[in-house]
Amino acid sequence: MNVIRAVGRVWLIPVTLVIWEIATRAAEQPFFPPPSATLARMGEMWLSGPATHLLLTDQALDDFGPSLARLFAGWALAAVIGVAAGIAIGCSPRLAGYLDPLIHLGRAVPPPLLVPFFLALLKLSTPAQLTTIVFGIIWPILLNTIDGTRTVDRQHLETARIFGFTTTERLTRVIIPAAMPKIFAGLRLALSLALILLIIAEILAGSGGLGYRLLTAQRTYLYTDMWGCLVVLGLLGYLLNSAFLLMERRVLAWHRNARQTT
Amino acid sequence: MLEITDLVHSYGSHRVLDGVSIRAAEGELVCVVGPSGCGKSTLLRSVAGLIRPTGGRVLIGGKPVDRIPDNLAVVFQDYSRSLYPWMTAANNVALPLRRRGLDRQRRREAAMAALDQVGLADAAEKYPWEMSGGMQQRVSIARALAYRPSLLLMDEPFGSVDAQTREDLEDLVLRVCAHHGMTTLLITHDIDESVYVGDRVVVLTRSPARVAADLPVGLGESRDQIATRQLDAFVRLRAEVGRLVRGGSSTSNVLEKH
Amino acid sequence: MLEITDLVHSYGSHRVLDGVSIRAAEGELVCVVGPSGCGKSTLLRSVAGLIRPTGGRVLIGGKPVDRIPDNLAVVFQDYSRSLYPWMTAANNVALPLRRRGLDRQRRREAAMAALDQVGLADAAEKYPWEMSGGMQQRVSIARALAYRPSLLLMDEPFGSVDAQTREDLEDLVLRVCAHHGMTTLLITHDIDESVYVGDRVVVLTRSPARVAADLPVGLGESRDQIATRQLDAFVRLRAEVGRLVRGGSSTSNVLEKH
Amino acid sequence: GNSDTTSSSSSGNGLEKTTLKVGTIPVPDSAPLQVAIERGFFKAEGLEVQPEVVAGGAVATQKLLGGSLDISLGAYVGTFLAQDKGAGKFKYVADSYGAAPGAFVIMVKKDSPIKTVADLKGKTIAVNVLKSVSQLTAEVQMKVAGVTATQDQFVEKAFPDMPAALENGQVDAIAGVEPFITVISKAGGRIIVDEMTGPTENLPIAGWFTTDATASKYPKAIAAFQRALGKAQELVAKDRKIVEETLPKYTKIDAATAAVISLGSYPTSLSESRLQRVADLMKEYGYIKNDLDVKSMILPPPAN
Amino acid sequence: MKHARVLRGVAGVAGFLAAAEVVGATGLIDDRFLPRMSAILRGAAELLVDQEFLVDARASLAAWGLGLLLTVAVAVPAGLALGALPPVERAVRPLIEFLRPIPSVAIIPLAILIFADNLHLRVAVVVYAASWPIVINTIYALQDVDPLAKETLRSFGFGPVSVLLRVALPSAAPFIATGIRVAAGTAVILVVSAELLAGGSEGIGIYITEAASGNRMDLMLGAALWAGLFGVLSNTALVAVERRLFRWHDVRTGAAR
Ligand SMILES: Nc1ncnc2c1ncn2[C@@H]1O[C@H](COP(=O)(O)OP(=O)(O)OP(=O)(O)O)[C@@H](O)[C@H]1O
Ligand SMILES: Nc1ncnc2c1ncn2[C@@H]1O[C@H](COP(=O)(O)OP(=O)(O)OP(=O)(O)O)[C@@H](O)[C@H]1O
Ligand SMILES: [Mg+2]
Ligand SMILES: [Mg+2]
Repeated sequence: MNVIRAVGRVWLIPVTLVIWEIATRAAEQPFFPPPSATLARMGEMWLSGPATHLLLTDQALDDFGPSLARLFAGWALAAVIGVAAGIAIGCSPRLAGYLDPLIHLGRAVPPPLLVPFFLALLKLSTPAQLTTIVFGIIWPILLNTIDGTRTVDRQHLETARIFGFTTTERLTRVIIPAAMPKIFAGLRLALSLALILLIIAEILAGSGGLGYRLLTAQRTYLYTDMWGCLVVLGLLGYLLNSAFLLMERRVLAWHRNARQTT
Repeated sequence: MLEITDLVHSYGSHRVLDGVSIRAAEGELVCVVGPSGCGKSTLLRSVAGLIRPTGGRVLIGGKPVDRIPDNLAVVFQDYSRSLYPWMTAANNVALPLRRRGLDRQRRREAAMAALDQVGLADAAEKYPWEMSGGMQQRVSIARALAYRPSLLLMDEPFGSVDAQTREDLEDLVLRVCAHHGMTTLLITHDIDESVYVGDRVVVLTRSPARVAADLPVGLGESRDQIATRQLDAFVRLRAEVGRLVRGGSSTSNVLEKH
Repeated sequence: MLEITDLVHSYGSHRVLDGVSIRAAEGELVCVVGPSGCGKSTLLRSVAGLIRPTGGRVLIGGKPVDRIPDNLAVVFQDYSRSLYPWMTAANNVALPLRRRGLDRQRRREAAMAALDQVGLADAAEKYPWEMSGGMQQRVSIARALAYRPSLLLMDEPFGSVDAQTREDLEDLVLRVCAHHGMTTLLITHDIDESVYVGDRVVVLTRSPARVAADLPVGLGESRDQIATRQLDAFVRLRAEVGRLVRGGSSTSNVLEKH
Repeated sequence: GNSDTTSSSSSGNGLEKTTLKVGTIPVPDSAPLQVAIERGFFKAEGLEVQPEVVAGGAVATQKLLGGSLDISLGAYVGTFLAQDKGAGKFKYVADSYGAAPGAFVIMVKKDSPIKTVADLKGKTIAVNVLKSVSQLTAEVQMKVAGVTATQDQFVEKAFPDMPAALENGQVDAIAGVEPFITVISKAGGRIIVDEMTGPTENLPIAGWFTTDATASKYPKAIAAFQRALGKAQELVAKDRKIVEETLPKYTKIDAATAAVISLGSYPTSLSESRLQRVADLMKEYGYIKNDLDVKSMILPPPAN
Repeated sequence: MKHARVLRGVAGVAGFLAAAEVVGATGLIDDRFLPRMSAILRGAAELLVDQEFLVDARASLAAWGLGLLLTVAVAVPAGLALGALPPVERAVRPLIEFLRPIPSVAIIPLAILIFADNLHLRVAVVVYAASWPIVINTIYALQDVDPLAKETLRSFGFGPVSVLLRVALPSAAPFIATGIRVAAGTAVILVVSAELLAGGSEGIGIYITEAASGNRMDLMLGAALWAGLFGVLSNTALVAVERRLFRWHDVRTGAAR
């Protein structure tokens, strides 16, 4: 039973890989190396290190360590700011009135064009990179939180008002739990976006990290290296997402149960 | 304590309340009956400050209701939407008690006691979606009673429970309201219930609602499910209310449209 | 037509139905009464094929229920959640009629007729959130009746309407069911109602539910709100059911646990 | 002018393709193309040239391979790199731009402790594209000054971001071109070295290139392109004024700036030996592993 | 009411612009390297009469509109399918989660090889990247549909597809719409990014590339401002549509738009 479940979850991966392998071998396009070559190159780049480092090469540590730290910092920051601001805006139509156009202005400006601003304002590159990440990923969190906050069941809110809940109680006991599923959708979107923005930020900052590696691979036409970076990104995305879903399952247990049919 | 004067409310151009006046003294339990869709819930929402009526006045303790009054509890008609699905029954009941300045332990005790009173001692740790309709309704009654408001508004609070439970709950509400001197407005469709529970019964007309009759019950203080219901006065009053609800005019003429 | 045999259902380890057997002949109207939280809604959901019971069997027209049976209509206890807020009352009623292969015009006519029958001719273009609780409940009754199912399941369908409307609706259901030969399972908390409406009354015990009694009503075909309720047989049966619901054992002993 | 009259006569000369999509970069390098379009040289050959902006050489190679461009401007360093790595097979059909004094320089900010090229050791240097001619020549200059450049001291920054990055201390030096040299100079920035001196003097920078496949498929159209562009190239090479007039039309460099900025040279022939210098430098500095046969990458203009 | 909203919005934007100007004026940002807000605004105004920019803007708009339409057409059904069929969602999830974090800088070179036409390329990039918010929001919205609403229709004998289209989709629609609004913003960014990265003959991104070559920061950021304004307008339009379609949703909730 469990085996069947597990197979049901992963069968698509080998199938895709095999098709991709066949297609790329047939096409012989240098830009599309076969996955086998990509994997071999990845092993060389990142997994041929000493056993003491879990086989990770120095390069792997260089590439992933700072990147992951930036990623989590950026995502966490965006989550805190996005959820807080989203709730504030969702609760106050007045505040929403002031900020709405700014928000939609901000989220339609391509982040790379704003980087000069961040750089000019923040000088140091790590805060500037974090700002880039936060600025790039905060929008789904913000908009989903606003939506979630605005659309709490009216009777839930009325009950809270009747019993004279304080603002904090209203927030923590009613609005946040009710908006949680939507907030989580935003956080999940933002997690993958964070990876993307991390790459962009690293490219723009021109320092180390996976993004920098991707860029140099592109600049030197090392397509296998580039694909290796993409695969790592994809794997990271998958892992982060799986961890996220695990957390979500815990936090939203009530919700899943309340919404179960049969 | 509660003075509703000439209350008028329209949803858009659709007039729902057309000059309703009801008075409730401190500690009085007033039942409101009336045809479905006549505007009872609208009346209750106006008193609770949840909607701003188009016209007329609601005073609570002499003060006009311009926001949600203090010390108020409401049992909504749509009870299932007023419980928080992310909290157990006990927590749903305990949450408002923070207002009462009780610590966690005391809140929990009070919640358990209230749940016990409505016969849900076993279900304290259940979530709303693990409960039957009647159980959810009882949780919301327990929440209101545990809160010990000075003004209690109930919108068909016993609609989803069986006859036995209903009687128990009627007696419970009578007891708790009397003991704590709560002023209560109770909307019901059950004519027997209105006469059994109420100090006064207000009958509303078909939409747009006006007060068809405001009848004092006057069956004395103590009530008993069997004995009271067999009293002549009870049977007569019940018939009278029944006739009024069906659209006839009052024979007793007492207090109508004061 | 409907055969429920030894139905058992547990939510997790919590046993709710403990071997319930109910039979309903073609065109029969069976009322189910029982304490709040005993498992009536669970029973209804099993018959509707919405949950897969832990044990026992439900046969409809001789066929086991393994998915939602054809030609079924349900009035849910939580009627407000079962109406679609993005549709007017008329559209809510008309929607299921698509299954009947009616064209738009005919659907609309059937919906209007059904709404008229439940006294909502004026509210056809209202959205559910523009209607009172009782009105919403009536829309969902209208929807079920307009569908003309061969099996009709109703879970406390008249809980939110006033006495007069309730009586009208009882008579409506009796008329429509008889006219179209619908087999009906009606869950109610009103003991009078169960005796007045039912061909048989099934009383369930406190949780876990078993059948405490299965009483044939036998008041003849025609019912009248005033006359029937004054019949001796009615009063006796009502008292009997009342006693059973309160937990006593049956005196008549007829048909109990067949 | 008279181009209209000639166009009809030559349109029937059997071109395989009369519309060419040509990638350009809005920099002085592509001035001749603009001139050729404006003066109707292409039309005279029966060609319609549709210019398309590309962000850089890497994109140009992709677009050539993907078929959305027929010919593109491309820096030699980038294209040689692509060819060496097997990304595709390319052919240059015309030279476009070469180094000239003052057009490619390394700059630092006013109060920078960096005084000479040797001081650049271990310092971060911004280049517009990694592994580009800027970086290559910077490495060459550093080697001349006796220090070795490392890969990680180069970071990629778009030209417009360079002035701020330099000022903020994100980078210690930048390898710039006009008009950014002027901007930085105005802010007090200093030029450390002209990248195009010594071993890199007069180094070819960019030319027009296509893929082998396109070149063999449309030989006549390419030849026509070469002829038309060649005419413009000759004009431009002789008269800087023409460039100054043309620049504001396809870039956002205004006339005033155009008049003062340092420009490169516009070579009129595609010289194998000159290009070989680029390939050799790339080999020397490890950009490419193999000896590159530059000859095979050149499609000389028809002797006309 | 509506006027008050517009006024507040204008006040908010004005406040921001003023603050940005002050930051420039006080020298917190060196205006030699970054133009002041007033200069950017002047640049933005200049663009309005710049025929070339108007052509570019129209091209970007077309790519955006087409891209967003196609995105909705692809992502909503995909989200519905994934949300309605958990086993399929589980099977596809690794692939989706693998693809989601691939950045546009990597996607665009790929797309260049596949799509020769610049419009197709931009549309494809938009569809790829802007689909995710719609897909994810649709999946979450479907999880949030009241089971009783679905059971009601099922009990009347409607099949899963009918239930999906007649109950689940309308219930989920408001949150899907929010996803579409997120996607609309993402799409603006992607159109411009694709133009910046892949080039082309017309588009706001092309204009920015050209402006960059002349170090016209004011024009670059002015163009970016127009892209942003474009986001504001599209959002306003979408909200107006939502308000009409989802009145039923707003009255049931505390929504005060
Ligand atoms: N989803 C669920 N998960 C766990 N327990 C449940 C669930 N649904 C119902 N129950 C439990 O099953 C029992 C029977 O519930 P059911 O809704 O069938 O009662 P009922 O007879 O319809 O009551 P009422 O008259 O109050 O509506 C209750 O004790 C309830 O707590
Ligand atoms: N939000 C609303 N918008 C428009 N009309 C409404 C709204 N709410 C209620 N109404 C209308 O107002 C009238 C009174 O509704 P109300 O809910 O007060 O009735 P009620 O007396 O509580 O009925 P019931 O006994 O059925 O609950 C009804 O006709 C209803 O259609
Ligand atoms: Mg009501
Ligand atoms: Mg029930």
